[in-house]
Amino acid sequence: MADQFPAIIVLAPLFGALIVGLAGSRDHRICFPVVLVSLAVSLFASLGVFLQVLQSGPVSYFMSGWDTEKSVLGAGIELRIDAINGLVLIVIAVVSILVSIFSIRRAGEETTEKTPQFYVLFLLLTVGIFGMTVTNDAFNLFVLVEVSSLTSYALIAMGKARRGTMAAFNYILMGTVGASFYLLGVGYLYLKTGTLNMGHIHEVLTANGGEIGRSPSVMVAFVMILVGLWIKMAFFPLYGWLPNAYSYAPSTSGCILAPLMTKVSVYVMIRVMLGVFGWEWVFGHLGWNHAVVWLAVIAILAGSVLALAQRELKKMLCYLIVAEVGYMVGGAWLADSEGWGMTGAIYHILADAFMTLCLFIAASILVKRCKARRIEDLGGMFKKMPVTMTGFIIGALAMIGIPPTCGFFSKFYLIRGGIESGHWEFVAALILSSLINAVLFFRIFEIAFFGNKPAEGHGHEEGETSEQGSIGEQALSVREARLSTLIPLLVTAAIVILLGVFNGPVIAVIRSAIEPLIAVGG
Amino acid sequence: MIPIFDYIILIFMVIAAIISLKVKDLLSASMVFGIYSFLICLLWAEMGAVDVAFTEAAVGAGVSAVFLIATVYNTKRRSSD
Amino acid sequence: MKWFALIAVVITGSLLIYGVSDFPDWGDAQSPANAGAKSSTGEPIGESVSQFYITETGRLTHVPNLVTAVLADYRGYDTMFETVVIFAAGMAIFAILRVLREDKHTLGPPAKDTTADGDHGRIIVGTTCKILIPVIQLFSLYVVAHGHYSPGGGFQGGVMLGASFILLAVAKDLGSALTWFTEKRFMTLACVGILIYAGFGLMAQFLQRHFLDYGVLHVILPKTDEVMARSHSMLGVEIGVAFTVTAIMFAIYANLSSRGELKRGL
Amino acid sequence: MKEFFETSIEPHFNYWVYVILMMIGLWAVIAKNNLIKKLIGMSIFQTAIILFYVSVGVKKGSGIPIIPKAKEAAAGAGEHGAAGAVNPDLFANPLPHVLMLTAIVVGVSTLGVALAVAQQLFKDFGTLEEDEILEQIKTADKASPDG
Repeated sequence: MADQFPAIIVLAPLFGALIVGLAGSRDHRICFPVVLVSLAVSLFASLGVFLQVLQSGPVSYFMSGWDTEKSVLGAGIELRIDAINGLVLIVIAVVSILVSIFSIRRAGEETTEKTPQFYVLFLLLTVGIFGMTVTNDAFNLFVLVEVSSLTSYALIAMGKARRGTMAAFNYILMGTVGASFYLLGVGYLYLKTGTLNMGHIHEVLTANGGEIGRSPSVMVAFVMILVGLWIKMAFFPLYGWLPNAYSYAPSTSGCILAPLMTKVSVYVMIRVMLGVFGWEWVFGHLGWNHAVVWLAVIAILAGSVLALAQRELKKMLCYLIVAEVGYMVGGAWLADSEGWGMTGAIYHILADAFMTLCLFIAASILVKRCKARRIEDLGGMFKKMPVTMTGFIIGALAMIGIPPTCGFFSKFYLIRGGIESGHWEFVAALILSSLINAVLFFRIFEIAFFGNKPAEGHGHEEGETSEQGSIGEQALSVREARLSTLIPLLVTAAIVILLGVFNGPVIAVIRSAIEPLIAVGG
Repeated sequence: MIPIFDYIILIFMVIAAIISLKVKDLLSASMVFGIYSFLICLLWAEMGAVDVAFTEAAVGAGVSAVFLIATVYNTKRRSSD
Repeated sequence: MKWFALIAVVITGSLLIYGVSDFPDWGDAQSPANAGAKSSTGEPIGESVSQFYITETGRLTHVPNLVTAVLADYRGYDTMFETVVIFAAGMAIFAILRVLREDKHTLGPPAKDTTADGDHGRIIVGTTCKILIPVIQLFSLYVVAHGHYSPGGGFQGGVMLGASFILLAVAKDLGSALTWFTEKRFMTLACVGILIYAGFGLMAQFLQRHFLDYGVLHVILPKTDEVMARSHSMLGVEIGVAFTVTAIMFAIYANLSSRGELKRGL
Repeated sequence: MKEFFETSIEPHFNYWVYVILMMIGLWAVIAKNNLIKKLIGMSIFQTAIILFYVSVGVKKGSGIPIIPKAKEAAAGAGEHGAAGAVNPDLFANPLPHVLMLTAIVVGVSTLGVALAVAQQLFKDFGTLEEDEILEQIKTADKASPDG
């Protein structure tokens, strides 16, 4: 049983999706229990496999049984779990369970009669994301990227907002181009190495002093893969699809996509960098770290400034995601000799998933309950929805980087990496972005604490909103959100704090997994 | 594996691709796209990738073209570019 | 936008051509992709996957068509997710486009469309289709079943089978195709297809092997050894693939041609 | 000229054409205004990649990847040692073919979903021209920023 865990992680949601697809349309009530059970099985298997990894090192699982004894390496598809993706798997499972609880009533309201299809797509999305994280085969990764992308296109386009549909169309075009670039990069690698197994590619590229690794087409392959993944993760110049897609999507779709899709893409990038090309090749042979870190600096600043310019709550959060992606990419490319930047980036993947989830759940509740799309509509929310706002504050504090939350520690390690590698511009961008986030969120807090709900149909300019208007009748009727949405919010908020308080063991696990990868490069 | 044959198909493919993007009538564009798919399918059969050619003939030239035509039928036939 | 597009295209294109410059020659049987990577001194680094497939497949699976063997066995996990992609596409299109109304008798026969010369056209087209469709369906079943020995397999056969229903819908009308291939049926069929595929994998897991390790199924399948169990299971999963592909191809067409109303198509 | 053709174009002719096709597709995806045209461009873009992969797997003088009498060949291999029964140079490389079967199917799935979204857009906006859609969104934005 225990040796089947890697497969079970991916298969449990797949079977869940099939059961929902078969039985869901007859009785909508069957959907949610099936979703919860299948995701719980995944979580259980992820935890189990993570413990195995902690005890005895990375776990390999050969699909169809074509292991190295029966066949050559790369003939079958290998799943490989080390400490890092073990952590990512647990995060994915926890986030998707929380979102599924959040969606109990929401999904029914937002998708009317298509609830079973929503849950099928939801589970297939988690299948894709789990699969992307565990697979050790470059082409299999492409297929799973497509599984997750196709489902996310649909989840975004399901909404009733017509701008969401347009955003989904743009996302389809950009996502397909990105995935195709990735596929092309894999093709170039295959042409040079004759294999698709990531470990085997790494072996071939580094063999004999890395002579194959030095050829131009391997460089082109790396660029193609990188650009493809950057499109998927919405890194700075290629972020165009993200803000509209996530902010006009149905709230349940936004809550599952925003925390997971970009983060898993960042993880995949790190895996490709370290596991396929290797530390030495990426930072030693290629030596583009300065250019990429500068790009990340621009991404962070642009994301923060654009977030500051937004008047809609969800769009603001979406631009913050763009900035956060800048943190992670920049951290991964800092290339300090101790790997602190990489540690920070990986820790930030975990932290940011929960931070984003926390903020998105809170924002969805606010948007739904008081029709407050815009920031200035949040007046007086603390009195009306204290619990929701508490969750929002915790998420916001983590985003700013206030100590007990995990956001502080990830920034701490990123800054440490920046200092050790001498990338002061990155350190400055991080601090500046934290300041902008502080301005951003304290503006919201101010409105929510002291402001009143402005009168309906009244146009305002920014800044003067909090003073004017009186409590309308509609605003009075706003009450606290229902329990099924509050529980995931509070659990997420608790995780945000706990992950910060207990950052030591997590960092230790990440360090132990990274150190050999750095040592291999020299 | 006849090089000249190969070259001719490849050149026709480029031409078909350009035409299908240049034609203003979307129905014709879909048809030319079907022709493009058939040419590429021919090329693959010629390169020894019979399974890929088979799939492309069924999927690319058959079903995709039908999907495109179904959509064009349900929306607008003229395009501004 | 046009200038931006031109710049992007030129940069990407020149990058790709830069990569092309050091490719091995087209058709080189000794290129790394075909014969495994070699160092500059000519000694191989690791073993060639491609050569392993060509030389060992006959011994390990008894399947002459290498593509089928690699597709359904060595890389069966990939193929399962490829089927899942199709399934997801079907579900996605349902979620996006399908119009669900209160009056649910959407499957009734729609009004006949009789334009001036429509009737004559319909007679010729209808008769041709009447003759063609059974042949297409028979041939597609042959393609599915004969995938071990000739080009073809679950996908090709499934697409053709789906296309035969599409042909019926185009030639007569969507309603008559939907009367017996109803929405409930094709959605169920799509799920069942993947269940068959994943079920084969799961059976191997229950028998203490890895997912999709068909060899162990000789315990269940009558009169087979490990090798033939692989061969037979491949046929099984191909049938599963064919189910899903047939159902979803028709589902996509039905939704696209009727704007999600499933009333009358083109 | 002839020499240039033989040394640098001819051995890589397929690869050159794949780059050209891919750039045509990419250009259409970015620059075309009509959404259906964009999707046709996207499909061309994907087929270009498939062309690249299939070209990688070609061996001059080889046949299709079907081994007649696989059983007998395998039995022969058993008798005469593992090597020698099947000469890999005589059969095309099956792996790229398998990968591209997957890519084709993924391509048609994406096309289907994209067309569905396009139809939905047509329902919402009454047009499939990108600039007109963006114009409508802009005017809607001015009318009510929340919409």
